[in-house]
Amino acid sequence: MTQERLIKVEALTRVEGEGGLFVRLVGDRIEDVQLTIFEPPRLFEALLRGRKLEEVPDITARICGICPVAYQMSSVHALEAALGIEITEDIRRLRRLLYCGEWIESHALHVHLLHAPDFLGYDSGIDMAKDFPNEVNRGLRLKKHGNQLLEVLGGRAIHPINVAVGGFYRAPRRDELTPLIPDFEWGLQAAVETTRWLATLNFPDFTRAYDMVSLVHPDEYPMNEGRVTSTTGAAWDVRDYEREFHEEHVAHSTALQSSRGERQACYHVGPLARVNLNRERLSPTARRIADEIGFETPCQNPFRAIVARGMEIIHAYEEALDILRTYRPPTIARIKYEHRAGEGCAATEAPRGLIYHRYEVDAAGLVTFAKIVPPTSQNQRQIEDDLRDYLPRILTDDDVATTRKCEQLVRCYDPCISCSTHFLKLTVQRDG
Amino acid sequence: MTALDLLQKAHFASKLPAAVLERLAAIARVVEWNEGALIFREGDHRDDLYVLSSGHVTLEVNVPGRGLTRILTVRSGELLAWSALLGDGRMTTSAIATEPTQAIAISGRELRQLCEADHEVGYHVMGQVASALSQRLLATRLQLLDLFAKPH
Amino acid sequence: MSAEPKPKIGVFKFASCDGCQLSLLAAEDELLTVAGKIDIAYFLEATSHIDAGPYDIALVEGSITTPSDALRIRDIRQRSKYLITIGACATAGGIQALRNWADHDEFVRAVYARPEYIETLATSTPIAEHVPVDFELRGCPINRHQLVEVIVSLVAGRRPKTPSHSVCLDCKRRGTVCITVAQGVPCLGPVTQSGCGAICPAYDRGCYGCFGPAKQCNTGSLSQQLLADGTPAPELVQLLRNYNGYAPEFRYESERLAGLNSEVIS
Amino acid sequence: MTTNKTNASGEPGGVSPRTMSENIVRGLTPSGSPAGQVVAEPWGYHTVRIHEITPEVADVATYHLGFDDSAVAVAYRFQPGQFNMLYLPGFGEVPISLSADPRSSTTWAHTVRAVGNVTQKLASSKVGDTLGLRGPFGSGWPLHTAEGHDVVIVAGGLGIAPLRPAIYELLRQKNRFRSLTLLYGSRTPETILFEHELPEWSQRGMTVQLTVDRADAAWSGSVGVVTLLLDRLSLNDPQQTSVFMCGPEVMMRFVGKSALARGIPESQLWLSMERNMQCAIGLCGHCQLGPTFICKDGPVYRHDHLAPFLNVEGL
Amino acid sequence: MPMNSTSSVFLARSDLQLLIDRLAEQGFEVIGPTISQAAIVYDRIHSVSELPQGWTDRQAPGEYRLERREDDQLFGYVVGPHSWKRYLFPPLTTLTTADLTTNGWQMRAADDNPPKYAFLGVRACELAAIRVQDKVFLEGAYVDPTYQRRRQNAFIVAVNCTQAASTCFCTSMETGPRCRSGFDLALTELPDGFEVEVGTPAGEALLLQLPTTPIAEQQLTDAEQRRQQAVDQITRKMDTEGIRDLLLTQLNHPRWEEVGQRCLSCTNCTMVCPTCFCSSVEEVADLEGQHSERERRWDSCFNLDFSYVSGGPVRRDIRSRYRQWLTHKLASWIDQFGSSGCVGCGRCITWCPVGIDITEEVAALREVGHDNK
Repeated sequence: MTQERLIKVEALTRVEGEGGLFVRLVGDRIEDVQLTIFEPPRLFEALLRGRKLEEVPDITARICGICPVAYQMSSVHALEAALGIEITEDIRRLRRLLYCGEWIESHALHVHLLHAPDFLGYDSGIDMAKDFPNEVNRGLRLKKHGNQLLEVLGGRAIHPINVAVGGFYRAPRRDELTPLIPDFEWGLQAAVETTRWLATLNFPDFTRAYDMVSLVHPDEYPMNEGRVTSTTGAAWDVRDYEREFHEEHVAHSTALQSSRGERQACYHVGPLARVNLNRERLSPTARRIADEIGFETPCQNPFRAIVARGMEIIHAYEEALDILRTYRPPTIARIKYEHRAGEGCAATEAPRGLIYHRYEVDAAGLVTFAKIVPPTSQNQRQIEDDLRDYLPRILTDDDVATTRKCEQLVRCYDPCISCSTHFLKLTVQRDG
Repeated sequence: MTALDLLQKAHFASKLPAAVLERLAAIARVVEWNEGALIFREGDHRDDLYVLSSGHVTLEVNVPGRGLTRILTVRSGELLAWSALLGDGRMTTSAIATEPTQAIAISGRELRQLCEADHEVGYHVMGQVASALSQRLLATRLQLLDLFAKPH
Repeated sequence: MSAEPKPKIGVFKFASCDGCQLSLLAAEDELLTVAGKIDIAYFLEATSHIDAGPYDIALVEGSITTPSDALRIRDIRQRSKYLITIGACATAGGIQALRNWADHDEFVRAVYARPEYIETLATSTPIAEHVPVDFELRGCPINRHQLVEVIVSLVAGRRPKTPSHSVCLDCKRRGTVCITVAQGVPCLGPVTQSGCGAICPAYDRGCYGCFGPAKQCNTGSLSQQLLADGTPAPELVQLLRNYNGYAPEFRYESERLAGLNSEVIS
Repeated sequence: MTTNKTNASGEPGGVSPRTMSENIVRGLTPSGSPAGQVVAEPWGYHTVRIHEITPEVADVATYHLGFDDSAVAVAYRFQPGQFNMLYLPGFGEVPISLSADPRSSTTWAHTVRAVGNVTQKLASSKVGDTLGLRGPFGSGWPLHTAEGHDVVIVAGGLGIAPLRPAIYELLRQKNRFRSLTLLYGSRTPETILFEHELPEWSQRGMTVQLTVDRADAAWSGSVGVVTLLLDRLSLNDPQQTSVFMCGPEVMMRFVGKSALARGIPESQLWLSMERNMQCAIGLCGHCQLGPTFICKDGPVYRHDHLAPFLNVEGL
Repeated sequence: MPMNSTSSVFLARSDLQLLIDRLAEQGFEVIGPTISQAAIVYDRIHSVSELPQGWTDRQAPGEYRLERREDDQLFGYVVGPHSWKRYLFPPLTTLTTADLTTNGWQMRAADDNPPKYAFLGVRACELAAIRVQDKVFLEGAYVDPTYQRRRQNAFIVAVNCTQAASTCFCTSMETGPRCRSGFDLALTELPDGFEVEVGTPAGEALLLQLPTTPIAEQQLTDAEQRRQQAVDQITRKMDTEGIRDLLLTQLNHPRWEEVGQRCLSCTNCTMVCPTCFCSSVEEVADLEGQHSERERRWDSCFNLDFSYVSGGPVRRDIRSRYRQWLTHKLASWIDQFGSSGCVGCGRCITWCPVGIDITEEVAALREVGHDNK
């Protein structure tokens, strides 16, 4: 008789937010894989209704303490679309600069403190620091730079206060930004070192035929805009996002799960998708290092996402330096606008991947509808699918070892569970 | 010394007119207790009230769970067992002489009669009792405030 | 080096964004030093090492929004010597406490296609409404320097101290011009507790109360003034009802204003 | 050279009547010079070392501090009633009265109750540990104003600590005063400070009366608040009586009332106040009471100078 | 030593930059009025172009607005949210440092090498405020070294007001609007330049380096008229007759309760006040317990914790804290420092978010027992 066997990770660690993993096996056959998310729902889409649209970037930032800028950027672009606001090039550059800060901060944290310990056999980055003091200290310094940039430009690193619909409440003075340049010059070199080091890690031999999705912009590495593009070659205008990508509510999760197309297939968003789709638009140094370490694209090994993150840190530093060096405070920090009823959507690239927002606002400037699709919900089904494929290859009788390996795979996606619990159903429920 | 002599010296009686003092002395007598003597027990019925002329009396209350707790000491010149005059004669504390103690004892019943019969006397006596009690009330309040307790 | 056992610290999360516990990892300069003074016994976001306690210090982030969390916090309390709540969710219910004034079932229906999968309470409440709390660290998010100060204080055997005065004092210390007086922008600074560094007015916007009510704040007088200056009551209600909206001083005033408003309308 | 601590008139160097009278005038004229040793650099700390710790009662201990710098040690003087700022780096600073003989030469006693961060840290310190000290600050007890008088000292709780140097000085100069009485109230018999010294003080001619607020049957002494002791005290001549008091503010308020009711002139009542003190030099504003800063104009005040402000709530 | 105005000279507007340049050459850091955050603030300046040319300030209780002037005056405003105290008595000062050595804790005064400040545009009420703080920090039993180091090198270029704000009441406090002493140089702005008066030898020495010309009679008259215009515009009054005794005997006046209902206890009045000097000293320690600093920060008697003693705060309600501030400023200050703590600049009125007006409160307190029912 075949024994049923359960592998449970009660609480996934070194990820943002709280979730678990549940695998049911009968013999060697995998019956069920669930990425369970028990993060309590916070009902953001509901509580946004009736709020002033100016509050949206502040409120949505609170969805996630680790990538608040992604929420702020997506929401302001979506609202600007609804209000018909055209931002200036200056504001656009400052927004990219802010996003650079978040990418550096978020990637540096993930790479050094959350994921590298998996490859090197530690419980935490803090434990790892005993044997890898240079790497961890370098990572902390990189992370600090990201935070410093967020603090100068955003007012603070977590839940920045300077992001406004139409631009910024106040553009930083030159003397506030330029002192960052020496640190960023150091950081660019440090990020190169980090990436070289990451490339030496021991990656499990595991590749899949992913459908990877990210924004693609003809002139730049994607952050705030672009067409939603798949490695299959398909591409959509952001306004068509909801026609292609769907969400569904499953019992084991307080997050909604996304899927693509009529087949309801899973897909993969994040740094690996971005690098695969935009390699030639990485900054020169990032491209050079990619070549140097022999990073081949398309890369279909999820474990190598950590290297993609390294390259994105380099890119963010290099782009930030470019903006910092040439910075002149814009004459207009915030575009003036009138309230009007409307609808708008936008997608940007959070550190963890594509994030989509759509809002409806009324003539009084109040939000009447909000839909937010963060990256982790889009990856959730892909993660389960990966596990189904990966488990048979690593399965032994040692449950502890098995779960560790499963967790390592889950962490490749840097899942942000706090983010993933704010999904909106597809049809609007409105009273009256 | 006679009760009158002693009364004249007592702080309690210091403001009473001579005529009133004499009326009081007429119903007073001198009593004495040895060190350690139980003068009365909490809950006892007593008719006498006392003005201490020498010595030292400690008032105690039985606090369940904490045992006998000393709440006040009464010294010469001060009033003891005022319940005999104002209350129903039931003692609210126990009183123990902690040294050889002498007092002027006045029958509460007779004193009440005297006060009723002669409002002049009553006015003066009650004034003094009220003054003594207000001082004791204030002291009690300060005690309740627990001024020397460790602040938090 | 003394061989004294290091205090065991657990970091726990309830309904929240992770930002406050992230503040510990965001204290890059201090992280490894602090980590050297303590035994991180439970901190899911940072380490796979899990120690079931008991803990000397529990740092609790997030508000109570589900029946199971209401039980879990009691369990953590029992296993912890010193329980500190960190952040507006834990100290005041957080932004999700907006549901406390709404039709909760309707909220859930609005967000989830299958509300029957969702088990939540109708309210989001601060930790202190469920268990005794030894120290509250305010902020949305908390200030990482204050967090380090609290941890280091406890390890060193001092009572942590955080200032309770208004944001205005910090604005003046840093030389920021009052945005309400000079520009007529509504600002909660006069009634909001210091701790953020008075950043919003320095970025040309009004304070929106991330650190909750200052000690003995006079919310009623401020809203009278803002009303008189032309801020409509519904806007004031929303200004008060955000990340610390359920903190008593803000809650009572927003409810008073909401009452005024409905009287005006009817 | 122990002789140079007594000047030709037999007065201790730091407490000559002249200095003290200046000090009293200064009570309301802030332009006067600070009492006792002038502190040149108000933020200048001296390193002091704990030479000895005397546990007194629960949570209270006396720390005998000596200066590391011998020149400072020789020069240091204080007046009974003055205080020092004790600084424990990393924890903060607290004002603590000097609590032993002003003519001591090697160590300086501070009797401290562990209640806050700094004092609790001090309570866990050991002999040999160092801390910072600046001082002395504030006004002292103007003992010379009581010459020829019956001197009554009223102390409540820890309030006896700043009075103790005065007691030493009074006993030393006993002949200058008609009589010396100490009325000392404590919370319980267990919290009576300096209990072992009381018999000696009695023996040297001071009438010592103790009372406690609460006691069990093992206590045969007086029970009741310290104001009752003053109410009962028989006074030779109220006009020739001086009172020095220190204790909780409420206690002093009622001691003052009682003394006035007994006919003691208000100008002969002295009290030592407590407020939040941070700079100790009248520049931070924390310890203001009415028109005075307690750190600089006090802590010792003549009763009538403060009386209008003692009865106003929240001043 | 103040000199009389007959010795005044004329400095052309186009030469004002030279004044700034000479000061800079002598090693001064020039602090002057400039526009920032919708107000005229005091900040480091290098050039006349940074001055608020053609701007003025309209002030009322709880309200301040920058407005365009019809002319291009450089000093055509009154006073803003900053006062010079932020330079003489900085909001944050490290007083001492402590290091744990093998020989125990060693403390020393923190390094403090402040720049030499030159203040440009100091008004009469502000000169008075500096005099008040001099008394507090320099003339008492103890000298504050931080203030002293900054004050003794400061060079003061005063500017006479030619207009007043609705919140001004310096005439009641006898502190202005005319600058009479306490400056090195004093300017009165004319359409094409300045009447310059000399206050000290240092001022005179500087003036000798500038291309001044003798002043014409008409210019003197014009300057006087402009100064008189400021006097005429002051409408707000505070009756200071017997104010010390009045306030210290009205400690239980019902008005305290009433103003306590309005006061936000937010500390703004004390922070903008050019004479308020309260501070807290806090401990800033490193994580290793090896190094620690005593840091002084501006504080305010409006904070609940300000009066904290073991057991709790002494001033437990806003009423008592407002009373503390007002009675100190206007009454007990006189006992302590021999003058009022108020110079009539009106900042506390303008910058109170709910517009509490100190002159109105004093007037109400004069109505003894107006509401003793």
